[in-house]
Amino acid sequence: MQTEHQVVPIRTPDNDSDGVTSVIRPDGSLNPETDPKLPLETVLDLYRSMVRTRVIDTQLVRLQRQGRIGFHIGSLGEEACILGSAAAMRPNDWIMPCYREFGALLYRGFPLQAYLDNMYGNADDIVMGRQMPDHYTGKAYRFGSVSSPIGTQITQAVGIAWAARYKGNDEVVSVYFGEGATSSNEFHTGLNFAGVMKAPVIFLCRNNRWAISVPSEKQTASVTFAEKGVAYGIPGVRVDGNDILATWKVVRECVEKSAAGAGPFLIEMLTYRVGGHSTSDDPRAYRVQDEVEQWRRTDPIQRMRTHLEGRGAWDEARDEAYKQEVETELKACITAAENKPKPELGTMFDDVFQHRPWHLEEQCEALLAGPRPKSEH
Amino acid sequence: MQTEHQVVPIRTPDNDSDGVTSVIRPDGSLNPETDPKLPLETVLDLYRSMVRTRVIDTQLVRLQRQGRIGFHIGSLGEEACILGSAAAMRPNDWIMPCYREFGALLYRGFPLQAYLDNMYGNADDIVMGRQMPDHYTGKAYRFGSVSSPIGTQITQAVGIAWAARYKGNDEVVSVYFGEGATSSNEFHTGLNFAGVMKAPVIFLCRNNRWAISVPSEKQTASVTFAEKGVAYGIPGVRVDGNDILATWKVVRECVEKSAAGAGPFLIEMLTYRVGGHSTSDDPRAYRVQDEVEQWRRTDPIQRMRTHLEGRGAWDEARDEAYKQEVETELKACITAAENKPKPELGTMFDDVFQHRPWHLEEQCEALLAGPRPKSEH
Amino acid sequence: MPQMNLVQAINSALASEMRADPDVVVLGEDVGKVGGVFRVTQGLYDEFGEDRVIDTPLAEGGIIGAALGMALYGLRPVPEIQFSDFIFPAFDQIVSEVAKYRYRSGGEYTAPMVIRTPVGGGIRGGHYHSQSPESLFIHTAGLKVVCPSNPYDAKGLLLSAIRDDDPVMFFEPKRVYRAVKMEVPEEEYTLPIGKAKVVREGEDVTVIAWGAMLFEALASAEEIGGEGVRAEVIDLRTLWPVDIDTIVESVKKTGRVVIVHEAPKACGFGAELLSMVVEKCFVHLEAPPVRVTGWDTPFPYTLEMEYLPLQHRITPALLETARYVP
Amino acid sequence: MPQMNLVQAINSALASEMRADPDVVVLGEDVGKVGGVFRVTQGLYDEFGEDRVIDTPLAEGGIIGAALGMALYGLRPVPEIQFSDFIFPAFDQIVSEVAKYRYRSGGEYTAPMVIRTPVGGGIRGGHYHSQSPESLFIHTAGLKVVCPSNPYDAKGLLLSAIRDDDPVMFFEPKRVYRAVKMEVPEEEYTLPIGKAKVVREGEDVTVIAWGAMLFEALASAEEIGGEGVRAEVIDLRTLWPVDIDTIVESVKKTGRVVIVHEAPKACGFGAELLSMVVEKCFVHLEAPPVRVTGWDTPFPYTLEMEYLPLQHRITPALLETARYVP
Ligand SMILES: Cc1ncc(C[n+]2csc(CCOP(=O)(O)OP(=O)(O)O)c2C)c(N)n1
Ligand SMILES: Cc1ncc(C[n+]2csc(CCOP(=O)(O)OP(=O)(O)O)c2C)c(N)n1
Ligand SMILES: [Mg+2]
Ligand SMILES: [Mg+2]
Repeated sequence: MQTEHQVVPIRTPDNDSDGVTSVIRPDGSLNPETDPKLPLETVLDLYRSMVRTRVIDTQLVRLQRQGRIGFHIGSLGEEACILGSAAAMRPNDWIMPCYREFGALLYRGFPLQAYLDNMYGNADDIVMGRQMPDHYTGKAYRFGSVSSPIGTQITQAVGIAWAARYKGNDEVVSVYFGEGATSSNEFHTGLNFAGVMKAPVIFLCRNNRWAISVPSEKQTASVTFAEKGVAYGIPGVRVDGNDILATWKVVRECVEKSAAGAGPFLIEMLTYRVGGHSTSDDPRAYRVQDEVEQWRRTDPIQRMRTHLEGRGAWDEARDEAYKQEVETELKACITAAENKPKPELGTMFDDVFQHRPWHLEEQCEALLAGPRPKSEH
Repeated sequence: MQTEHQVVPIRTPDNDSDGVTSVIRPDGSLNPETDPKLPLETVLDLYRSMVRTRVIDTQLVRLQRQGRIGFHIGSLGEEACILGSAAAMRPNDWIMPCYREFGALLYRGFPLQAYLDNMYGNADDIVMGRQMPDHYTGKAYRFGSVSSPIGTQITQAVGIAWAARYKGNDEVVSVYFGEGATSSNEFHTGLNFAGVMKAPVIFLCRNNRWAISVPSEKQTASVTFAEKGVAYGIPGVRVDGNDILATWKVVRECVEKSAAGAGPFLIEMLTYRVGGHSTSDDPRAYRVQDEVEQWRRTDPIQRMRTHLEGRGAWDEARDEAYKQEVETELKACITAAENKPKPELGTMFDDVFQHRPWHLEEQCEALLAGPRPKSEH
Repeated sequence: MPQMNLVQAINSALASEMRADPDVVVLGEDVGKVGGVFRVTQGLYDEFGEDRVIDTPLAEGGIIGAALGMALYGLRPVPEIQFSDFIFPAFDQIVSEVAKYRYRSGGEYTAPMVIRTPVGGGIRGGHYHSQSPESLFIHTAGLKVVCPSNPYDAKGLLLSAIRDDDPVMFFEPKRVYRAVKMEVPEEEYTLPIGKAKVVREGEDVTVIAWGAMLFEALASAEEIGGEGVRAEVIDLRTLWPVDIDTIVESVKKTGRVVIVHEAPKACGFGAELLSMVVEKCFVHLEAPPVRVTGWDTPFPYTLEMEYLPLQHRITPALLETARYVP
Repeated sequence: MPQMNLVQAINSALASEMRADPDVVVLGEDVGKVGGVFRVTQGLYDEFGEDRVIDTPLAEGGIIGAALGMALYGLRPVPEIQFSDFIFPAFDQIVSEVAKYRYRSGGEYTAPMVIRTPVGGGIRGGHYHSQSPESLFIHTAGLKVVCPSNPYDAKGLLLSAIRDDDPVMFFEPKRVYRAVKMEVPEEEYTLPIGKAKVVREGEDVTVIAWGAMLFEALASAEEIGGEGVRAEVIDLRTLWPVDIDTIVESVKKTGRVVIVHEAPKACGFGAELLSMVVEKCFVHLEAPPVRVTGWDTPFPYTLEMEYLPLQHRITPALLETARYVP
């Protein structure tokens, strides 16, 4: 007997049909069957969060090009799946990030200044300039620490969820990763452990079609990423990740079920990485512009705006004003971040352990005694 | 949308129905629909290979209890799935072992004396006493080197298969592992790579229900192990692994398809580890005897014998004679193995690299210069 | 006071801390129902249930990754890796995540956990049931590394390790799991991490060892005592951060030092110890420091007693070092 | 003769060997169409096709495991790990399998492969794009470890490594990927693995370095030349098996040695080098050997120039060592 599985071809929101939940139609109207029927203020809030994220993303790329920050890894085109899923998590739920989810962190209330300080790795940086830009953390916001190695957050999320349930707390954990990360050891182990432990984890796979230069069809021979859940007894769900209302709805449903004891869910959010992998990458070397253009037509912000304008709830003037507001706030944060000093030298030796052992004391003294390096870089 | 998959409950050959191929019926007759219709001499050969394996297994456990060998990890009850699959591989095909497949190696013609020398780790041991017992190798038999770390052979098998195809050779690679190993990093990566590369690999999962003390239902929440193929676009097949004819048939079909370009297959062979995990383990500490007894009733050797006797092709006298033959051969090998010296001291420093570098020359000289240890162990 | 071997002392530490602190959980392969392949967790499953003594699927990366999640949440997991040779599927989680989580989150998160794992050779384990990978973890900033040699130390150090807010690698010398019995209090007590112990005093030469090799070093010290050479024996107990004061004090006294470990020589912890001794005691050294270690080969099966740095190899090294004249 | 930087020289070595030997294949993440994130494999995909330049899924364990299978079959794979910081998911395959396959199969099988991977800091890479894990592999018996500092050596050593019947870790100092251009023959040539190079002669103090730090050591040597101190600079090139003769000869001459590396100090390769120097040159040492290394912390971002053992830290160490009076 061959194990059978439903074949669901990868779809763009353009050719969406069964199997991939979406809400916002091309004309901006909502599919009443899937519409989560959020209050208008919430819908506006979701929209603004995407706009804010994009304004920041755009500015950070510019700063990197100008040599003012070292690096940025952004979410251009992926705002809906990131913000929609983040918004669908309840306040007590946890978010374990990959590296493109600064929008989710800000959505949870993390101060923009703190984010900028992290981008500059200055003395006020929450991680004291120890990590690269975009490697933030936000424990107060129930948000994990960004790590570069692919996939490691996935098993950790399972442990957090297990611990929360063990302590009797009604908390669900969501964990982000790209479709490339489904090939990692930790994806396999994380989903397998979650399945066995019935841990309340929402596995959020941002299928943005690319892992740096590797297209998703070279990543795996499975037809979809959602169906990988079968291997772990975990339901796999596919959603139009460029549709923030659909993402919100699907994620929230899974969160509620998971909180009620249904165990983990794997959600494949179909989206597209419109920009380069990071500021270090030029995607023209490996993909055709046509593909990018096709996806630009399903731009998550434009889709939502079409909807809101159709409802009479938004217009060009309001859009401009809002962007202006974000830009002003952002500029102030950038200026402040740029004027802050570097972290103090001695901080390099803190937090390796709770208390500095003798060898780090010794090394710290040696460093402080100088001499100083000739160049900053 | 929830990805759907067929639910196939784990079955024993007792309650076998659709989804799990079997051939030999309880009364010893063959199911004509699945019978591979092998020539009688081949069927007898398969039967004898199982008997031989069991005689050896039984004797090795005894030797370990007597303190004459250090360790044995056997195949009691799993003979059909090991021998049936090994026999189904074509001569040019490769076998990458787990650690219970000495029967497969002997089936390929590896001398029994060489196997015993490995069990004793003596001077004639093919691996020069470097590895534990049951960590044999057989390149001349297109058989890989046994390793203790779980799962590592799986990705290697994919590389071998890829290389063979790259060189234009019609060779398929089979790789054995337990159902516990499906949780390993290497299972995931191996199947994913094989799926993407369309490598001619037959993944042979011996589902013997236990990973030391951990039952298969604590290993994963998937309903079957075969369905894990879905995650990699690899067809998953289930076979009654206590039925050597069924195993032969299913494996051979997959080998032929794979050789013809169909890519990899995952075969779940349903069987049962009747003995302890190894001579170091006492399973009474974690499982009930009832379960063992239930499985003993489907003993692969007895089933085959019932069939052969029904055909008039075998009887008690022939059985005794054959066992006697194996035992005689075995005893001679044991005596010979026990009388061989230990490997020479200097061999410890060979094969770390092709040529001994200076530091190993230095260390070897130091070792040879003595002194010698007080105790052998 | 009850007599306990190493297995029983560790078991006693786990049980007493699990009774005292509901945040302590144990997880790993076969740690539950059967109580571990070495029976170190025996009885815990029955006493604390399957929620606190978790039989996991066969994936070390999952064991450590899940344990890290639990630690981030505030629990104090004690994952077991069945043999330290099988720690490598979890290596990424340990060196990239566990070791760095506190640092990289600016101290927001902590990763308190004790990774227990049997270590060392001499049990006919061949390549993959014998290795001593401690130096890989010492090289990784952010991990404490402990290796007790006897039951009393094991219990006291394990309790300290579980209460420590930093991750601790807890290596258990399996060759002496049942070799030594000694009095170990039923009740809880702690021994400080980072403190070595001079287990034998001597003026002529210092020998530094830990784990199973401590007993070999002691035997050699006794042996050469007969020849009038007085060896001082240090049981490191904590490998990292190492108790440099005890080492320096001893070497300044003896001027001579022999370092013993099972792991291969190249880049083993002996290299670090030797280097530190040279850096801190150069003018006091009356003989070149010597390393007696496993060879730079994989760990062999039949010839394992020829591989290990046992008494027969330590004794001549001690004598030579003690009698060295430049 | 064409001028090449390190990237171009490595690319040239790969291309020329792939032309000469159809058994050489390249595999890794992003090595194909885009030619690697550092463009080291640029053009190979176009010239040799996707069967020999394989863009793999995102799994380092799969890259190395598959490469090992290819090697067992008789190919000569050259897997790339995108950053050496990401080698840890493949650690089990490397240390348990690649390193031991020849040994544990009694020499039946061999595992010839070159694991190429960029190493080192100074490119604003933070924790995970900066590390130097060489000592972990040196500690593992069965691996050769190479780290060239310049384009000429890189090409010659890479060609030797590919033809070597043993597995070779080939660490590429990414900070100097494009820093130095020099004449590199278009045609193939090899340099022996296991041979260091004295790149500057001197009588007063020896400095041992490799990779990107070689240039810092050289700069310091020049700097102190002005103060009348003559430093001898050794570029190790092969880290393991290390060229002990060159080291011993130099240290016997100078009696003083400074070892430089980026990796953390504790159990770094410097500890092994220092130990070997002490073991082999004890009576010749006129000053304690000194290590100038990365600190025992994770690799930082903003302060990375304060972390690295650059010229500003090597110079005073050299002066102090050269002028040391007991
Ligand atoms: C273990 C590991 N290997 C390689 C890398 C280098 N790398 C960084 S991001 C990336 C691609 C990730 O793709 P995907 O998971 O799809 O996430 P996306 O960037 O598309 O959001 C790679 C290969 C890494 N960070 N970690
Ligand atoms: C990486 C690793 N972890 C743990 C072990 C210890 N161990 C040896 S066999 C085994 C169970 C394997 O179960 P399974 O894969 O089902 O194979 P079976 O023994 O049942 O044939 C375990 C946990 C190991 N050898 N390697
Ligand atoms: Mg992606
Ligand atoms: Mg099993």
